[in-house]
Amino acid sequence: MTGKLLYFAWVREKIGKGEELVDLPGDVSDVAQLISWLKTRGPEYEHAFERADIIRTAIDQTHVKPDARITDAREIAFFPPVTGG
Amino acid sequence: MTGKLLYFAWVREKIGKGEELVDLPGDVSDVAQLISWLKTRGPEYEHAFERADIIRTAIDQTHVKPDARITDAREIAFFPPVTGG
Amino acid sequence: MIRVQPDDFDVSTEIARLSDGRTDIGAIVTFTGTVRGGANDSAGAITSMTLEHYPGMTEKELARIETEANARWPLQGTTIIHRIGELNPGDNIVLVVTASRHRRAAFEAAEFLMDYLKTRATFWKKETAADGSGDWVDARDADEAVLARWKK
Amino acid sequence: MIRVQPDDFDVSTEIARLSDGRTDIGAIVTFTGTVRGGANDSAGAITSMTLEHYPGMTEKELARIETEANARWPLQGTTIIHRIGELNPGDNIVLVVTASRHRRAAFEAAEFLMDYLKTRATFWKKETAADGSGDWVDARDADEAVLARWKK
Repeated sequence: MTGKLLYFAWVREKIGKGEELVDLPGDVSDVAQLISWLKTRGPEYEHAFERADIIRTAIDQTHVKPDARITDAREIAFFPPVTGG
Repeated sequence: MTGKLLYFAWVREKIGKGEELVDLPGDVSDVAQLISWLKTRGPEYEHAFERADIIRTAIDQTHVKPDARITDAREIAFFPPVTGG
Repeated sequence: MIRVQPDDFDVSTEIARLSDGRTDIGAIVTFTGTVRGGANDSAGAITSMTLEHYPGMTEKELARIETEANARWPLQGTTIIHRIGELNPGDNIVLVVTASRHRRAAFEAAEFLMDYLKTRATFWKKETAADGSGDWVDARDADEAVLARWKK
Repeated sequence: MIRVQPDDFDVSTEIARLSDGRTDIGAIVTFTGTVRGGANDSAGAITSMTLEHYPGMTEKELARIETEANARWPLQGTTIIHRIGELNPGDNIVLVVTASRHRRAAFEAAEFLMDYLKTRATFWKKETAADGSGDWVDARDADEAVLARWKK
């Protein structure tokens, strides 16, 4: 499966890009597994997801929890807790 | 003692004036007594103070209770519950 | 700042008066009260409203309420403007503006000012109905009841 | 109405957009959030702030929050405007406007919109200090905690 990933704020800065298309291994089926797999892709990912517990995830522009399934996702976004307003 | 009395809203309309100077009898020393005495001054006063329990009083531009002493008052105002805002 | 006036007010102008050139404000809340066409829930359509007040006492009472709000919350500024005289449906009646570093203080102070203004400030509304009859608006017990919230 | 834009807004203009020509509104509350010179309480003076967001999701999330407010309170209208891009101390960041027949609904809905916007809308602030260093603003746990108030 090919997935579209988006990164915002310091997650984006640490990874060094805002968006990418990746080929996901077949055994990656939820958000937590996706983060674990991303951390194996290089030191910039390891650094960005070091504090994985505070990183928020959205699937198809809706907030989700770490156990959310990603199988049918069109776009998956990772970002720090929001600070607008 | 001469007292300056002010009336507002429907109290004013029922009495037919907004302001008057009155000579107060010596035994009238608090707000409740003043209202009782005013009611003896004519049908318009009786009418205005018919619902004396809901009429509010201010002495020298400060809200007071019916047992407030009027002895040192410069001006005493009677009015319905306020409805601003 | 307290103003009692027949003239209308402009919300942006009053916000600017409190905040222009300052960088220590983070939150500004405004409350605007307007004349509804059927102002009392029970009454029919009204054509106009007349606001009477107690000159002198009104300003003192509003100043007391403003002082109390500033004692309760850390505020960078407050404004209360109340109109008097004849108003029509849709017209502005009252404006409260509060400025603070944080939103909670600005919101709470604005509600506090309105709650106390409604029950303490010496204004009275008379409505004129379509048939020309005039009626003094009755005070709402609910307005008195909400003050319990601030008694702490 | 939802808007995400780099441009500034004018509070009076946005109030007029909701209320002009209407006589069924009795209460209008506005909340304006502005950039403070020392935006984080712990940090020193800042010279500018950059607001990043998630285009598409931000608008959807704000629309969800607005729909929820309209389901909870009888509102005549709501507006949410949030700026993006580079802002300076004193600049406006966010505007919420709520219009209702009664003041309590307008106040509560405005606070609700701000509380949810602060914790759900996909905006991130980066502050630039006087020495040129940039820091992403940390989320405040207090913002998450206030949501408990609306869970009923």
